[in-house]
Amino acid sequence: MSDIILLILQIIGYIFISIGTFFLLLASIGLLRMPDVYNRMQTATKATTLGSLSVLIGVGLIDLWWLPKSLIIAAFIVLTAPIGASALARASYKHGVKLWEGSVVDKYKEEKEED
Amino acid sequence: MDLFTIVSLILITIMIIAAIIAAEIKDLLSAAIASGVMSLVVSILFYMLQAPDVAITEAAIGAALSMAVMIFGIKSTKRWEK
Amino acid sequence: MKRVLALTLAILLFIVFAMAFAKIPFGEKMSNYPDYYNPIENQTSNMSLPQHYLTYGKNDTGATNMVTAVVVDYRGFDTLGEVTVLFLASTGVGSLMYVEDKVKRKVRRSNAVVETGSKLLFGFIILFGAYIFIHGHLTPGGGFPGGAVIASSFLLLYLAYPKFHAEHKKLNVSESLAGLTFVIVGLLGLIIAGYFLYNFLPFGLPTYLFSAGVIPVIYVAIGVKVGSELTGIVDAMMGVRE
Amino acid sequence: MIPYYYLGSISLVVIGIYIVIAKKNLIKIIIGLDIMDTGVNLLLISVGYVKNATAPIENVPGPYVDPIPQALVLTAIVIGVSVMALALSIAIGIYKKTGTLELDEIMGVEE
Repeated sequence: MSDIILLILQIIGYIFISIGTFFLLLASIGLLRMPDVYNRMQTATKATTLGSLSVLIGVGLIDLWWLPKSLIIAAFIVLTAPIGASALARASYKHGVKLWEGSVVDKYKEEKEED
Repeated sequence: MDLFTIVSLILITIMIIAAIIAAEIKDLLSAAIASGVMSLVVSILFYMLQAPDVAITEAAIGAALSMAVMIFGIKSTKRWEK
Repeated sequence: MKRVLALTLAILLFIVFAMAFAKIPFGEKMSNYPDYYNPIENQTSNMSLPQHYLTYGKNDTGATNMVTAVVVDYRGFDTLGEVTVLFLASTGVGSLMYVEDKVKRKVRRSNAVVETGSKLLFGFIILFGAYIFIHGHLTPGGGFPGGAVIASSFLLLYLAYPKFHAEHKKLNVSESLAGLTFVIVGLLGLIIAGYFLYNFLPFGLPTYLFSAGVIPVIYVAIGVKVGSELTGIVDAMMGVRE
Repeated sequence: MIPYYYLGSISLVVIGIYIVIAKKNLIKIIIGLDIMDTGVNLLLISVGYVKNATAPIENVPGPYVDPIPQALVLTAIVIGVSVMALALSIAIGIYKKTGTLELDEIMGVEE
């Protein structure tokens, strides 16, 4: 009985890992295709966070001994990746990197005009 | 050619390229960041050479503290090399 | 002209170094010496030094991590000297970067995400650094990496909050107390057994947290010392900000 | 045939020596010293490596790598960063006094 449960967990884990690698592939394609810094940064953080999270959960499900460790690593990725991305994007905005012509929202500029 | 050889050859190539960039670029900030990249790659090499203690130390110091100290130094002097 | 000369010299040096290191084997097993009389073990032996450490280290020191055994126990006096070098360097940085007229530099506020996130992460990073140096005799790590991790957590606070300052008096007190602990443990060994840094506490069972005698005590002291010194260096290099 | 790890670390050392000789900017020279430091550390660790061995932590059986170079390098890295901070603070002091970081201009200002 427990063997069947372990097998099902393993299959679910492999599915998670394939989803994760798919998102990592999408992130790297986006890194090559996107037009400006901010779009590239969005693909490099959002898709990569989701991809590495599902890879970590998949590894934890395949070998249950690793589950607590991989959950802790996942929590730290969730905590740190957005902070670094926001700091980098803000720094490049303040440094004067131009937005792409097709972008529609510029919240920083609106905030400056309101002041 | 086993996996160890291939991975370490790739990492050593990245390391040497980062060191050459740090040597030749005129922007000192970029040179500091290139030397930080070199330290990070070297810490992975330490881990592959079965030295986990040294790898932890190099990752914490070479990639974070040393680069930060260098950037503070560049901030209070000039950024561009003549 | 100077560039060409330097490049030629560099290539020549590269060839000389490469010829010198071509004879040293990479990744081979540690070779034995010819038989010699070992006065400490009172028998003939053919072990090289690392083999001796790896064979007898667990019984000699009680530590599981042999790097820690070499750093703190076999070469403990060297480590005291190295910590002194570190102290001198951080004192030098502090005295050179000291400014009397306090030129204040303008710093922009960082945004809310960075501030909140670094406040959350700061405690976790300090906890990780403490874990590294408390378990230095069992798992990879020890005082030097742990101190570096603690200093990098303070660096995070310095970067996120423009007005943050670590209190110099507290840094001084923790640094001097840690140095004193190291020397006092060494002197206690001298009093009890006649050797500086003698391991006078009971070894306990290997792979348990309370084992290896004085090694964890000294490594915790080194961790606190390295952490406060590197934080002091970061603080001094940061300068006065407004 | 020289092992590739030795070649990599020797080239780091040589790049550092080249920077120290050819460049005139003080901070660039400090970066060169840092690169040299890293190269020497990598060389020491790779001399101590043993194939198919594990890290010298005796929870696991098996042959271990040489612990002595690791113990040397562990302290050398921490001392390296503090010495680098000392050198940088001296460079900042020189910049405050002379207003430049280029070596030949510093020699001209000094008189």
